[in-house]
Order: sequence, then structure tokens, then C-alpha cells
Amino acid sequence: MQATAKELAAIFIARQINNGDYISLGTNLPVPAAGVLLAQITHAPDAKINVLSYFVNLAGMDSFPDLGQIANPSVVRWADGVMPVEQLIYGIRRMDLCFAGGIQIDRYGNTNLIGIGDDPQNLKFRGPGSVGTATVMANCRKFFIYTNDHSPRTFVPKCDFISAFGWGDGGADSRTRLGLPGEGPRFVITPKAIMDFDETSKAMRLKHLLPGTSLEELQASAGFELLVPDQLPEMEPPSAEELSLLRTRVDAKGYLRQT
Amino acid sequence: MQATAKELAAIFIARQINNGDYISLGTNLPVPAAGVLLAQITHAPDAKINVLSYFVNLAGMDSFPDLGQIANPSVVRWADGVMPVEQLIYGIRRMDLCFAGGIQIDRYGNTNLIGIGDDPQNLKFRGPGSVGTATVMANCRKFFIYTNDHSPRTFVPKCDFISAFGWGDGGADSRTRLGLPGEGPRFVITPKAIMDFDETSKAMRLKHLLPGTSLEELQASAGFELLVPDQLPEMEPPSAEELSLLRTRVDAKGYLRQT
Amino acid sequence: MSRHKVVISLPEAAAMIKDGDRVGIGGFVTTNKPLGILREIMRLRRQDLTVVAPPSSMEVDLLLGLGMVRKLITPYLGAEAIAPLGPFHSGWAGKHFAIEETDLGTLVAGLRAYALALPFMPTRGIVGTSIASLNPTLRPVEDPFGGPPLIAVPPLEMDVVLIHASQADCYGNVQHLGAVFLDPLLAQAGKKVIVQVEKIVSSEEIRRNPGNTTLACEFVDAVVLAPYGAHPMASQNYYRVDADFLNEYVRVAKACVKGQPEQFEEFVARYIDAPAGLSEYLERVGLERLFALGEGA
Amino acid sequence: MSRHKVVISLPEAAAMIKDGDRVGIGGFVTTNKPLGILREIMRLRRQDLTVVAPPSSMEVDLLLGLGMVRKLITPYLGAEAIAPLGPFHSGWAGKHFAIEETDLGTLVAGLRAYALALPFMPTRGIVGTSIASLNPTLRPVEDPFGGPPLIAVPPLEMDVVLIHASQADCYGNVQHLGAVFLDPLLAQAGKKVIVQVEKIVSSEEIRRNPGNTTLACEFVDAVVLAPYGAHPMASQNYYRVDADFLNEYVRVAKACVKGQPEQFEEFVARYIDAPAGLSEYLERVGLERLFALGEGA
Repeated sequence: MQATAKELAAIFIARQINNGDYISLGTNLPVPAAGVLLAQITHAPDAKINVLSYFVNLAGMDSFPDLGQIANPSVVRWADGVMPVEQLIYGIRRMDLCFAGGIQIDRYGNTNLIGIGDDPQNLKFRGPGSVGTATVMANCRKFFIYTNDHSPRTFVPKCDFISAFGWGDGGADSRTRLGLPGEGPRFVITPKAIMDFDETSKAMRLKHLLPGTSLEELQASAGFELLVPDQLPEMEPPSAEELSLLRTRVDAKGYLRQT
Repeated sequence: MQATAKELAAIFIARQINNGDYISLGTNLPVPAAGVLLAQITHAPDAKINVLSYFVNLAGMDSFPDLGQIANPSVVRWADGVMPVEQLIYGIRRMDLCFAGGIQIDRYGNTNLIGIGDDPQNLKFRGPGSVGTATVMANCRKFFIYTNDHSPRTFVPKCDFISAFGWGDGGADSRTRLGLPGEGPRFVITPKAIMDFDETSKAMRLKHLLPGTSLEELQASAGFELLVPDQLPEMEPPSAEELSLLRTRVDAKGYLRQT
Repeated sequence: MSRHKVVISLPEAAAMIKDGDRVGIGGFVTTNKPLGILREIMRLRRQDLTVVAPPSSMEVDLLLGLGMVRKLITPYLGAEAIAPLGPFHSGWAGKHFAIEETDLGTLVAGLRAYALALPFMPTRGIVGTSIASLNPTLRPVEDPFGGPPLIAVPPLEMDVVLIHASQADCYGNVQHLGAVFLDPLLAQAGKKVIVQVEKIVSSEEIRRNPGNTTLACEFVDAVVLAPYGAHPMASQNYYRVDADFLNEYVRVAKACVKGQPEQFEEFVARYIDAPAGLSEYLERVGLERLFALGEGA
Repeated sequence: MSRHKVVISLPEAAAMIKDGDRVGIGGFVTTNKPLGILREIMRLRRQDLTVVAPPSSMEVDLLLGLGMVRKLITPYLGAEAIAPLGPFHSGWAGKHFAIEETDLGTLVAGLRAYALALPFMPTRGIVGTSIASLNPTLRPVEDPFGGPPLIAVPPLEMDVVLIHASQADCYGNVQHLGAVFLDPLLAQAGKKVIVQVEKIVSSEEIRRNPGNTTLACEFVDAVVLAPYGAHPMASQNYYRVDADFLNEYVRVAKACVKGQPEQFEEFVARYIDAPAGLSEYLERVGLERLFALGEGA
């Protein structure tokens, strides 16, 4: 079986992780979770993974129980430590990588978990809330944005509300001007494509198309003009080992193989 | 044997403690420690005692090992919990009573653990430092000052430096003006006397003379004019039970019976 | 004199919460939620509550649906993959209750400011976000060292904090035996703190491992025995979340928001109003179902 | 690929501290002091150090006496009843080294500001005291909610933090098995963190009780095996403070401050410069003496 787009997305994420990185894994983001786990059992055995209240190292895991629920209590079997939730924030100086989702994502990598509408007192749709994304994405060294819904509903020119600041209204100095310590969003990852941000304008830019999506289709999937570079290399294909480990030890239940 | 002045001081302290008070016990203050322990085994079995890193309840103790070293590791045998030192400050909203010492104490209840001299770069004598007294005395509901050295060397008109703020330059609003949450120093206790503060001026005022010290002698023991009320009642004498418990269960080694 | 025991009954605990109170709720998303006490308050339909909660779930959505909440302060309401959104939270926000916008860092800053008796804590975490403009309690604050301005978070006050934990002694020393979430911080910042536990153990058992104590009695005003008291949420070391129960709730609550309140009213009658206490509630849920939520079941 | 072990030798640990570094020292007064690593640094006479320490004792006084410290930041230096004052601290302050005046609350605020990546933390704790005027790094800050002004404490930076604990695994997960003092905060705020331990245990032993882990490997860069490494200070669960040794130190240090350095120089030669490593130091102290410091001895 060929690698699915979600599998490729997870493999892309895995390859971005450096051995020794301190990574915080939020809940309900199975593709980023798969990427981090794959990195841990391949080239990043020293990656330090925080799963809500637990510090874990999964280098020795035979297989992971359920990607659909990363904050599974059974994670405790690999726990080196238990921590109060404040620790997430109090130890943020050392955090290298986090993941943000959003009900809206705009062209400058701002995300919205607050709600949709003009009037905050009369929203069309109230989101679940910012969780810790505002403070964590402001501070942690870098972050990736992930969503399963690559459509103009999610990819909007401007978020109705911003729960986690990306590059604001654009510009390489948009974070430093506000004094935000973190280096900001690095990639936006979906089952259709992988995007980064233009170095100067910080507008979202296509990096890799994932299988099953054409450039035309992708351009129609966002409510704003996505930058497309002259050269659009394909993502380096997964090795047999990456795919095999992903399927047997990280995602045995096949969450990423469902379409 | 008659009660010694130190024993009376400890009994006075014990009587000020309400059942249920949350009390933090600093180190190297055996008389206040004895007072708190005596209260715990008589009328305050629910007093909540913090000894540095431990939360203890000593209501069931047979006898206390060594008043000279209250932060004795053996205290852990009565520990209900262990806490990081930040907890002292982070949980300060609930703290009812603390004790401060000082190499200088002035007429408005300010204390100095920093040093003696005019020039901070060239002190005549450098003290051990403020420990936690600045922050704790600013915040905890009330505090008592204790010293063994009731002499003009310690009791000065004005501290060379202030490590814990009492009533500043005097006046009942001297703390609220600065926004300090705690109600300030209530008593100053020594083996010679017990003092409180005038309600309006907040100048130090004699409350009880302790046995072995005359009024004249006491007035010569401070480098400032101590207020003396018209009525100077003696401290209510210790009951046989108070003295017996103090000697058998709190201070078996007789620290307070040495002169 | 002997030590005073702080163990009280669930109705006594509920009596400590008044109309108009600011109520803190411990636990995290679907774990360690004090539903034993909360159901008692729901039965009494306390009004005009301000709810302060770390990432929360259907227990808060139900308070919203019962019309008990005036203002909600939580960084998240949902049940992750089981149910990403609370029906009343999503549908009624701004209409039937107000939201004081926050995130985890802002919540921690406000609670810490209160515990430390400080008028504010600065944060950089929400600079540039909508939280800074949507939440009217926040103010800009200059950096006295010359950097860009920050946001000042005022103390977050709570009249009563409700917590669920594994065990406590009768004097109020509590042990979670697992993750503590934000419970210690909530306890430090609460004016009154009530902890419901699966089990009351001896003082000797607590003192055997004082390092396991997560809330010393300094920070606990009352303890309530509430076995299975977190149901339908999970209780660390005891049982998993009852996903079927949550799904049933989400179904009837969604219908209610859409104008069909009948099934929601039945649900409330059956699980909140009719049972005389925790035991009757648990009997209605059914022991077989409860046992099936245990580890390995 | 297998996991990288972070265990290093004492000389390797000492090589991580450079002249001019800001060094944090864990523990509390006379307990859990990282003397194994400190003695290595003393032997090398590192210069121009800025020392950041929670309530500290003779280990810091000795650094002062050896002329290694440019600036000292500690709320307390002494050994309680054993020796209320450090001779070099009392006698040389302002003359041979500078003091950045602080108290426990101010220290915690500065460390927390650094860990949180904030430009300052406000405190009310030193308003009205001399600390606010003696410490030039502090600034007044307005309360944006209209109350009286507070003091802003800037981030307290540390290049290396040295900690002593009971045990760790080879990956850097540390367990104190007792009080943690300010060690977790120091570790969160340190750029590099080195922990010396009485015992290195297996990863399985750590994972048996992950709740006992006080510093997860996220906050630890290196682990050093140092049995009896806190001597002459106490080590929780292992041995008490060696009061005779401290008294000897105080005696020779006092004489040195008074202009008679010979005995202090002998002391330094004997215990710091001559021993080739921890084992030789401990042999000079004598095993019988060390064993007598154990519980029940």
C-alpha cells in the first residue's frame, strides 16, 4: 500500500524533529502525535515528550495503544515524571516544539479557537476555547499548525478572532516588535499540502503538495492567495523503514490509513 | 522551679494562637517554636504548622527532640506533606502567623537582618541576610518579633537598614498606604518583656514586664523611649498544666530553663 | 483537645455554595471532576454562578444548560475526540451567559496573582491575540525595563473551589496519586476549598508517604467521601471516562439547543433531580456499567 | 539509535563552569549542597563568578574566601545554630565582593521571571524595605489597576545550576525523595543544569514511581555520581550535617578574616587542593567519621 497523505504528513513532521528536542503534544492531533512518536523510535530517541501531565520517553515502546487518544492514561507506563499543568508554562524556556490547531487559520499563521462571527456577544459559532495555545505558541521556540480540514472554511484571509498569534498582519519583525520570545509558526500541515512562510512577508507559501491534490485544487482550498514558489519539489518519499515503523509501532490501528 | 522569663515568653506566645491558625516556624527561634508547640498540644490541636519544607501536626507528639534545631530532619515523622519552598510564598494568602528576628529592631517594629553601618559598600557588620522575612512579613496576616538580646544594641531608634517592614515611620496607615496585605507586627517578645504597638502612632509600648527585670532597667534596655501605659498588668501566671507540658513534652532538654 | 475532623456530607458541601458565588472546578478536561458535589448544586439550581475552570467538559456544559451560570471563565470546554464541543457552550455563549475570554496561561496568571496577594501578574502570552481585547478585566502594563508593553492579569477570585482526588485523611490532607492538573494552584487561590475523594484513609496512611500529599490541610476546608463521584468523567487510579454517557448527554443537549428540550429535561430529571443522593445516582447508572469502566475491564 | 546517557565525571562537570559565569547553587542552608562539583571548581579557582543561591551556608562562604566571587545573590548565608554567620560573608562584604541585596520572595520572583521568559515579575514583598533601594536591578512599577506601586524584579539569569539530590537515572530524571527546596525552580531557570546524586538507579526504578520525579530530564543536562558528595552538609535520606567540620571551617575562616590566613590556607590545601578527586577527599575526612553521620549513628 502506498503512503497516504496523512502518513506523509506524519513522516514530514518526524523529519523536522531534532534528537533532544523538548516537545509538548496536545490532545486530539493524531497526525502530529504520529510524527513525534515516529521520530522518537527512529532518529530522536532523546526527544523529550510532554503529554499533558506526563513526561514520557517512548523510544522503547513496542506499539502505541491509540493515536486517537494521545492523553490515554496508559501513557503513564512510559512516564519518567508527573507534572502539574503549570509546568507547561513555567518551564517554557526549554520548550522547542508545539502544535496548534484552529477552526480558522489565516495567511499569516494566526489561528482561532475562539469562535466565528463579528459580534463576540452573538457568535455564529463558539469554538472550544484557546486551551493553552495563546501562551504556549507565544513562548515556545517554534510551532507547527495542523488541521485535517484544508478548505476555505478553515483557511481564511483573516481570522475573526486570534487565539494564538502567528505573524499578525505579516512581516518578519511582527513578533519581535511585540516582544514575543518564540520564533513563531514554521509549517502548516494538512492532508493536502505542507506550507511554510515567506521569509520577508511571512505570508503562507506552498512547500510540498501531497498525493491526491492538484495545484489548482489546492489553490481553491484557501480563502486567500497562497504563495507558490517557482520550484515546487515533491517531498522526499518515505523510506520502507519509516513506513513500516509508522504502521506497525506508531499507528497499528491504521488511523492515518483511513481517508 | 518558678517559670523562667523564656518560659513565660513561650507561654505568652502559645496563648495568642487560635486553633486552626496556619503558622510558619522559622529556624533558630526556640522560644517562638516552644510557644507554637505548646499551643498545639493544649488548645490548638488544629493549628497548621509549616516547618520549612514540611507541613506538620504535632498534636500527638510525646516529646519534641530538640528545640534548638526546629528544622531537625526528625520533624518529618509528623509530616502530613512535603512542599517546595516557593509554597511558603505561593500559599501566603492563608498564612496567619509568622515570626521575625533581627540584629536591629526599631521603635516602629521594623527589623534588620542586612547589616550595621552607614555605607552599604563598607558595613561595620554584615548580617546573615533577610531570609524570607521581607516578603513573608509583608503578606502574612500578622507577625511577632522575637529576640534574646533586649539591649540598646538591638533596640535602636531607627534601623540602619530594613529587611522586614513593620510600621515604617509610624502611623496606623503606614502599611495600607504601601498596599501591604499583612496586618503587621503585633508583639515584640524578649526574655525581659512583652511589648505591643500604640494603636495610633504604632510606637512600641510595654505590655508586660517579665520576672527579673525592673521598669527602670527595661527603659535603659532600648535606645529609644518605650511607651509605658498607666496600667501595667502582670502577665497572667502559667497554669501548672502549661508549665508541666512545656517542660515534659515541648522542652525536655531545658533550653528555656537555661539563663 | 483532639483534632477536628473536616469530613462533611455532600449536602453539607453543597450548602457551602451560594447563589452568586464564584466557583472554581478542579480536574482537567474529562478527568477528576467533582461531579458528586456539582450534582448536589445542580439539584438546588444555584443561580448566577461565575465558573472558573481549567480545561473543562460536559460538567460545565450542564451547568450552562441548567441556566445556573452568569459568567464562564475557562480556556477550553469539550471532551476531545469524544465530543469536541459542549452543546450549550457552543450554542448559548453570549446569549444565556457571558464569557470572560482566557487561555491557560492567563488563567494561571490570575490564580497566581490571587494566591500571592498581588494586584496583577504580567503576561506576554496573549499579546497580539483577541483574548487581550475580549476580556475587559485585563489592562496593558509597561515594562519598566523598556521592552514592549505586556498585559496585566488581575487576581482571579473564587469563593469556593471544588476538587476531586483519590484519597484524603479526615483532617484534610489530600493525595491525588497521579497528575494534579491545576488543583494545587486552585486550592492556594480559593477562599474555601472542598475536596471529594474516592476513599478516606487514616492519618497514618497519609504520613507513610508525606511526599504523595498534593494538598496539605492548610489548603483544604472540607473533605467529602464520594466513591465513583467523578462519573461520568474519569477518576485517576479508579475508572475511565464513560464515553457512552457523554455521547448520550451531547445528543440530548444538542436537541435542546435546537429547541427540542424534552429529552434533555428527562435526562436532568433522571440523573440530577430524582436521585436522593450519590448512591441512588450510581444505582441508576448501574453497577455493572460502573465496574466496566475499571482498568482492564 | 539508543538513548544518550548524560552521566559525566566530576571534572567534566567542573569544565562546564567558566570564569565569569553566573552559577546557581541548589539545596537549602546546610542540606543538599553540591559540594562534589563545587570542590572541583574551587580547585580550579574559577574567577569572577556571580553566585545565585537560596538560603546558603559555608559552601558559599568558602567560595568568597577563595576570592572566586564577584557578586553574591542570596537571601541568607549562615548555618543556623551551628554558626549563625559566614566569616568571609560578614567580614568581606562590599570589600572583596559585591552583594545584590535580595530576599526569598525577590529571588523566587527573579527566577520565575526568567523561567517564564518575562521581563519582570512584580512583588509587594520588599516595598518599604532597604532591599528595594540597595538592589540596583529593581525598578518601581505602577499597578495598572490603580493601587500603590510595586517593585519589578527582572529575570535572574544563571549560566549553570548545580544541584545535589538522592538519585537519578542515566538519562537525567532526578528524584529527591524528600524536600525539593527551590531546586525545581532553579532547574527551570538555568541555562545548563548539572545534578550530582548519591546513587544512579535504573530507568525502571524511576518509572516505578514517576510521581517521585522532582526534575524530569527536560530540565537536566548532566548527572554526576557523587556518593557523600554533599559533605560537610547534610544529604536527605543519607547523612546529617557534619557540625564539627563546619566549626573547624568557621574557626580557620574567622582567623583568616582577622589577618591570620595560615590555618585557612592549610585547610584549603588539605581538603580542596590536595585530594585528586571525591574519593581522596572522603578518605581524608575518614570513613568512620562519615558513617557516624548516618541516621541512628
